[in-house]
Amino acid sequence: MVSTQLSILTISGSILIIATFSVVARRGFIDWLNAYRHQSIVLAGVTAIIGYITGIWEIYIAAALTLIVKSIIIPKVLTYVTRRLEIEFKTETNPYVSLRTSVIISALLVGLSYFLTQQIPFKSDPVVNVLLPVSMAQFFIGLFVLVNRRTVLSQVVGLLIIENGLFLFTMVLTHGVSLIIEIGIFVDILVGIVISSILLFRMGRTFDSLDVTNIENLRDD
Amino acid sequence: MAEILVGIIQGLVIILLSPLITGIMRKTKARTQKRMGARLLQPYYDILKLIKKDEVISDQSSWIFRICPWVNFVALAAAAFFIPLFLTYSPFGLAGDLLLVIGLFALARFFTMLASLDVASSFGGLGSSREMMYSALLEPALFLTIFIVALTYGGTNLSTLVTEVSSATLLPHPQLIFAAIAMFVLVLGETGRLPFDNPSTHLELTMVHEAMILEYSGKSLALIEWSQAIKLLILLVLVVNIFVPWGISSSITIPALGIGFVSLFAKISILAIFIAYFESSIAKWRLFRIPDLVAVAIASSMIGIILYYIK
Amino acid sequence: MVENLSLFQLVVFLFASGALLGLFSRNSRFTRILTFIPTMIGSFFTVIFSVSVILEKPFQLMVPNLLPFINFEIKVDGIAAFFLLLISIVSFAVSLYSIGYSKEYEAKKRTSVFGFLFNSFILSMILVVASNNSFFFLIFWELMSLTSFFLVIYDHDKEENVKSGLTYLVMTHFGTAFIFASFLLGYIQTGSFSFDAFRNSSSSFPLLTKNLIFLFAFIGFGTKAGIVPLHIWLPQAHPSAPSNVSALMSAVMIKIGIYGIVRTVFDLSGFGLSPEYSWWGLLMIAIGSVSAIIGVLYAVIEHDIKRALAFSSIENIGIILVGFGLSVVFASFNLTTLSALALIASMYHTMNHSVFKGLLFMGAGSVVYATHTRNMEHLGGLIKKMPWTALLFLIGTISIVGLPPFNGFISEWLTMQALLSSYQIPSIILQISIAFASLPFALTIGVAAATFVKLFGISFLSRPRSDTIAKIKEVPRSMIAGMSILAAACVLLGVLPFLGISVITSAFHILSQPINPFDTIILQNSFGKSFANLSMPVVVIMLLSVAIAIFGFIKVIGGKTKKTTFSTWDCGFGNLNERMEYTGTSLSQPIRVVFKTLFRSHTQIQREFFGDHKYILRTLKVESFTKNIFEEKLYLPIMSSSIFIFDKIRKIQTGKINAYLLYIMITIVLLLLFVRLSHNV
Amino acid sequence: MDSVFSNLTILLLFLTPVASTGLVTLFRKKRIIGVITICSALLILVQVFVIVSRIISEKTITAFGNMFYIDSLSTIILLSISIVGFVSALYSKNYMGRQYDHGTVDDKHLVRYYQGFNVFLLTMLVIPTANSMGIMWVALEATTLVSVLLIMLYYKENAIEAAWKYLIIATVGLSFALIGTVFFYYANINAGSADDAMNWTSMVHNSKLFNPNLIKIAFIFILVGYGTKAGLAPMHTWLPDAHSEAPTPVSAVLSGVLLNCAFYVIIRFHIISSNAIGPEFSNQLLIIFAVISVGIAAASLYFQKDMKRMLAFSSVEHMGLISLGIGFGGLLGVYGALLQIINHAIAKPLMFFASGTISQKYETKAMSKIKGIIKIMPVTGVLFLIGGLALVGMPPFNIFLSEFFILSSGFQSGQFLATSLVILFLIVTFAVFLRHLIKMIFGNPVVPMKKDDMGKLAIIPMMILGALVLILGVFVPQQLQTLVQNASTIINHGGFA
Repeated sequence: MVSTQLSILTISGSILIIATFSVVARRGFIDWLNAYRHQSIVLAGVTAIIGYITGIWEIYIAAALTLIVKSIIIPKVLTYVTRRLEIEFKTETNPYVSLRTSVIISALLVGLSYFLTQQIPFKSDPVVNVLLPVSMAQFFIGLFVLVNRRTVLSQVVGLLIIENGLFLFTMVLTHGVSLIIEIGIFVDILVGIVISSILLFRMGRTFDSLDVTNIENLRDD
Repeated sequence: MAEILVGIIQGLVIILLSPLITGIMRKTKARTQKRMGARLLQPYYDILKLIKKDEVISDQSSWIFRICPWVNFVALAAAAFFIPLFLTYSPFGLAGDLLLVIGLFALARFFTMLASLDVASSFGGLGSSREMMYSALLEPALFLTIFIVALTYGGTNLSTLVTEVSSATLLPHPQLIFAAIAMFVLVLGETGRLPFDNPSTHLELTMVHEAMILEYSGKSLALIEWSQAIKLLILLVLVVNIFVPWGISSSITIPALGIGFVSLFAKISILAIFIAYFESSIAKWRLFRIPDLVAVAIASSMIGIILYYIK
Repeated sequence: MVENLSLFQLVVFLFASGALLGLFSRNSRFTRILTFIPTMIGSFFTVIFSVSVILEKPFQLMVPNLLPFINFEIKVDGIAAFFLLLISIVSFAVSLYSIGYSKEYEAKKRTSVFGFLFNSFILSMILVVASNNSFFFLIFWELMSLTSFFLVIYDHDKEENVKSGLTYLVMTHFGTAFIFASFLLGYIQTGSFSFDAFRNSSSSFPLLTKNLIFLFAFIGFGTKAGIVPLHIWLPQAHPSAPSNVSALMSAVMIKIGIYGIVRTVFDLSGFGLSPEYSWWGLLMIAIGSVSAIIGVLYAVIEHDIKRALAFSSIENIGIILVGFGLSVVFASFNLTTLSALALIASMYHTMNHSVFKGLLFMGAGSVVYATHTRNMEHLGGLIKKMPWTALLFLIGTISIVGLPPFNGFISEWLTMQALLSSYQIPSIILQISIAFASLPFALTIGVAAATFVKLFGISFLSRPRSDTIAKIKEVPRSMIAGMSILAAACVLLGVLPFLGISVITSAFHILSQPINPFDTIILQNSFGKSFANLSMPVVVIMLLSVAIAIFGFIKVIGGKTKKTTFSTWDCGFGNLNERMEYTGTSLSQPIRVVFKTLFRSHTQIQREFFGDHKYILRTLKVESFTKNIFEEKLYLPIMSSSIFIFDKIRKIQTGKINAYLLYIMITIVLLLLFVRLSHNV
Repeated sequence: MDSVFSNLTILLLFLTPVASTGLVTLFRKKRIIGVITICSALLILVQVFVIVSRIISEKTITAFGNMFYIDSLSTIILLSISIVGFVSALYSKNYMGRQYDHGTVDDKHLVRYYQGFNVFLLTMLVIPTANSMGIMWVALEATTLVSVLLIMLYYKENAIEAAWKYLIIATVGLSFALIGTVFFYYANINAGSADDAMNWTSMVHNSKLFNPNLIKIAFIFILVGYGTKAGLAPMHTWLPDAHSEAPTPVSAVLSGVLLNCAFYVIIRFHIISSNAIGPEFSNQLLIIFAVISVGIAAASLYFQKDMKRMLAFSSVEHMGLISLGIGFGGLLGVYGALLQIINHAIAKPLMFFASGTISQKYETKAMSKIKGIIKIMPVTGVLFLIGGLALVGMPPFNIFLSEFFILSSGFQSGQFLATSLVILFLIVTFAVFLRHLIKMIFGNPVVPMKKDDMGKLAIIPMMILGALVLILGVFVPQQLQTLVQNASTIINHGGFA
């Protein structure tokens, strides 16, 4: 392994985390979407690098798919849906935890990811070594976004971040599982996004708002 | 054969002698109250008179009311046959023991309580209600007392019991003192004496037994009165023969039996007079103070039990 | 053996057909016959079956491979056969009774459903007793609970019936959990679910396991039997059920709880001739005494006939347990003769209670059938309208109070003798504590008399307390016949205790003492003299001869006299009416006052005056309440605290998706941290 | 093993629902599409019976290389899928017909419903037959998506809410599951496996070589992930919403089978993890989650107002019990858990069907407004009661048997605390659940109604299930015994019978 490759990996990992943070730290939906798009492009890049390092050609396909699906199709779908809705959804007004605290918590989550992944034997694979905690961090931050945010749209974004983390994780650890499964995962996620878009759409129609408080009727207290 | 004969005689003696004891008690009470009082044999005359009289029966009553006096008499008179009187044993003792005697008492009382409810008067209910409480509360005291006596003398079989008593030395058992205290309370309670009940009152505030038999007349009343007298005598005999057994005969010979009879009669008369005096010296207690008295009986029999085991 | 097998199959077949036949018939009169006649025949054959098992040898049957790990096993030994006998005698009488009784429900409900449940109930009781495998035991046990539950809520139009049924079901399930736990403890020792395995290797169980098994079984079966403080279902369920069902439940079903306890003790070789087991007996004596006294004290203040009877069942279960506990204590100190005495006493009482409680519940059922009320304050004077019912009820009453010469006396006598014999136990503490246990026991007997004086006196005697009573009729003949069977048994078991004792001795393989019916029951004291003895036939002959003698005496001396009927003495005021009678509540008032801590009774008086007058009352309304301290101090706090917890836990489901996701996040982070940290260590 | 016949078996199994979906799309007629679905479900059932008989004799079936692998364990799941699928299809005809008559759904909805139903069946069938853990994941995620579509069929407010929660939570859960799966895959690669490293057979084969630390983390991810989908507390929160808002036949499938499918995957990983690091770790985790699930379900039942929601909580409880049985381990525990899978799959749909019919009749799901069912709908009432009694573990119904085994194994394995707690919770469940049930079934209806059992087609599926509930309580057929026995051996002996 060349040290430049290693440093490229490290840098790209950092960029990924920063991109993730930018989702946490912002209020507007369009901002998130852009942040997500950037993150996905970085992700595609990282994937390609991994492909280059490992020399497995399938990873290039995955990188290309990422680029197309995540940085183009999914943002398009979401923009389309939100435009059709014509309601006030643009900003997340009232997260449970303030943005400042969120950033701090996210930082803690990054630390946690590093802490937790130490136990995993890496067989001194630098790709895994560098990027596994990053993917986990992304994962946890995505989860945190989901927990923290009060609009349905931002939850979708949280889900997307988790998914990116997941993708990176898979790539890093296994350099892509078999192609059928990979495609299956992609299709699942795509369909998932489509369905959630439909739901978003319906919700907007039904409640005239995308606030989660509208969907708190089914409860036991 | 002679045994059985003596046994039958013992039972008959109790049955026949019982009105006399009642007479003695009444006379004593009259005297303590500075009255002449009726003759000693007056209870016999009363019974004979009542037997010959016509009866008035409540139109509300059923056959329970009618059979009650008979059940009373049969149960109590039958109980008399199990009691060793002047002989230390009774041949009928093989068929039943002290618990059976208590059971027969309970049978009689049970029917009396039912009969008093049968006539639909409030007196009956009142008497029955109070009697219910008394009998319920006296039961544990009674059983614990029996417990002590039975343990001390080896059985509830009255013959065994009295035989053992008669051969034992004078009160070697401290527990018996406590049993005697309890037994005294029990006799008062079971026979409806003061302070439990006043047998000569007809005031609804104080009656218990009289309230229950208020509707009876004629033959029925005679039977009831008589059986009450039998019950009283049985209890007195038990007290005497268990706690002060001197003079009782242990063999079937005429002199021994004679001594036994005379001493028994003397003891019983003294006891009866004592009870009558006691009654005269106190007033009837308020109904809900009675449990305190019963509690004394229970407590003393409990102490008796502890003393028996921890000697 | 072959006959027994075919008898057993026949019995099962008969009950099953009784259950199913009715469902095919549309005509309700026909349905009644179709359902109850097979029950009667089935019960009859069960009597024969159990007698033949008692006299000959145990019956065994096994069907393998129905279920994984578990065989369907049936074994009827003497103990089981004894209880089968009780079941079958009572159910014979009750099903005869039901032919008439179920007319009551015909208009409203389908008798066929009733018949189905009724037959399944009896069959499941028979199979519980016959089971020899813990799994099938539990199946039939719960089936028994379930069918009886449905029978309790058979009249489910009344909400209170459903409620009491539910209490019953939940309590009995609670009990089942303990029974299950005790079986499982046996299972982990033996690796088998078969009772045979438990029996064969129970002597090698560790003592702790044995103690736990006993304790769990006692709690579990005790719940069914109705021991205090697990009894609360009993006074609710029994009154709600149709009376023929209450008769079965009270007379037989709760005895199966006793069966379970007896079975456990026997199987665990609880008669282990070692003082280690004495606490089993002591526990039973203590709980038994408490149950007896609590049961009877609540019975005496009760004005619902069936509730009073239900409380009295608790009392009698207490008495049975005292006897059985004594038996275990005696056995643990190697006093085998006394142990046998106490065992006979408790089993005799079990048998007696089946008989007279069945009779009394049927009697109460007849009252309800005729008057449509269970409240004795509305009854009165029934003895004139329903002479037969009254007579039979009276027999039951005298028996249950334990008066000679009826059967209750025998078993109470035996139990008392067992208590008295406790002086032979070589331990002063035990001697004294058992002696003191006789205190509540005796009080129970005393209060029981009061209870039944009240029950019989208020309902059957004196003047009717409401107008509806005036028009009632005696119940149908089949009902009278059903009651008569058990009444006859009451008398028979009282006059000839030999009968009952020899059944028990041969069922439990105890050396029999009385060999012929006129033998005296003799107990000996420690120095070989007669401690106590009883010969009921002689007593009865004596009673009869005294009766004849006094009758003759009165006739001869008194001559012919006249009887005049006149109204009751009214102190000259006239117009004595039913409102002046003593009510049931006032009858038991003294006892209620004496034991007031237990009832927490309080009285509310509302006065209404004439205008401004402070002294002239227009109306006076007195209401008196009693409470059940067990419900109030034990069950309500448990209920309310668990509802409090439920309330906290349901808050988990906030409806907020953020919260839900947070739970997941916390879970995974905690688990990961846990693994991570435990890795470093 | 890998014969043409096996390939055909699998192919046919998948083709049936695919064809059925196609036909539904093609015909779009209300009358026909229901029948088509019933036929296809029946066909699947028949095929599964064929598979069962083959599995009993051959133990395993492999098809298309190593892509598909069926052993006794998967057959149990297949069996429950096909039975519940069939009765649900049967029930759908009546239920959706009534909804249609009532005007709740129109033709378009119906077509979408039946398409969804068939696809749903297909995705579920893939899970137990797949050998690759990745495919299992994909299929499970697909079930989420399809069922979300089915839940939001009518676009009612509550349905949308439930669907959203379900979608988000299940997706998050499954992403954990994917992480776990990939960890296992990674472990397998590190253990030297090549291109079939995602296959379960290969994982089991190499499991002894797996790195223990990795496996611990991986199993946590698997358990939390798939546990979310399987409804283990505290990840169960979506379940009451989704199961109560779905159309009743779908609720039945969701509760009766889908949870089992998710749990099936957990069992698969449990086997591997037990091989790799010994069973204690995963057993303990399973027991902890089980106790929490049973406890929370028991407590939550008390305040329920909605009939189907109550049933959903009961599902949480039963998944807890299954997990408990597997966690206790030993022949008895595993056997009990597997039986419980089947039994629950039979009893729960029965309850859902009955409650569906009842709520159609009473036009409400609120339990306080439902009274006297037994008077209005005697047959349904009795079946509802049987199902309810079965669910609370009352003998002689089937769930009692499996609970008996599970709790027995708890004592046997020395887990006294957990077992006692669960017994306590079960008593609470019993009391609380029956209280609701009995209040509904007995008594007098609030408003007088005509006596009506809502048609034969509503009754027949319930009758089938009711009969099974009763029979399996006292008699387990020899074939089923063998099947469950073999499956238990697979779990207890590291993967191979």
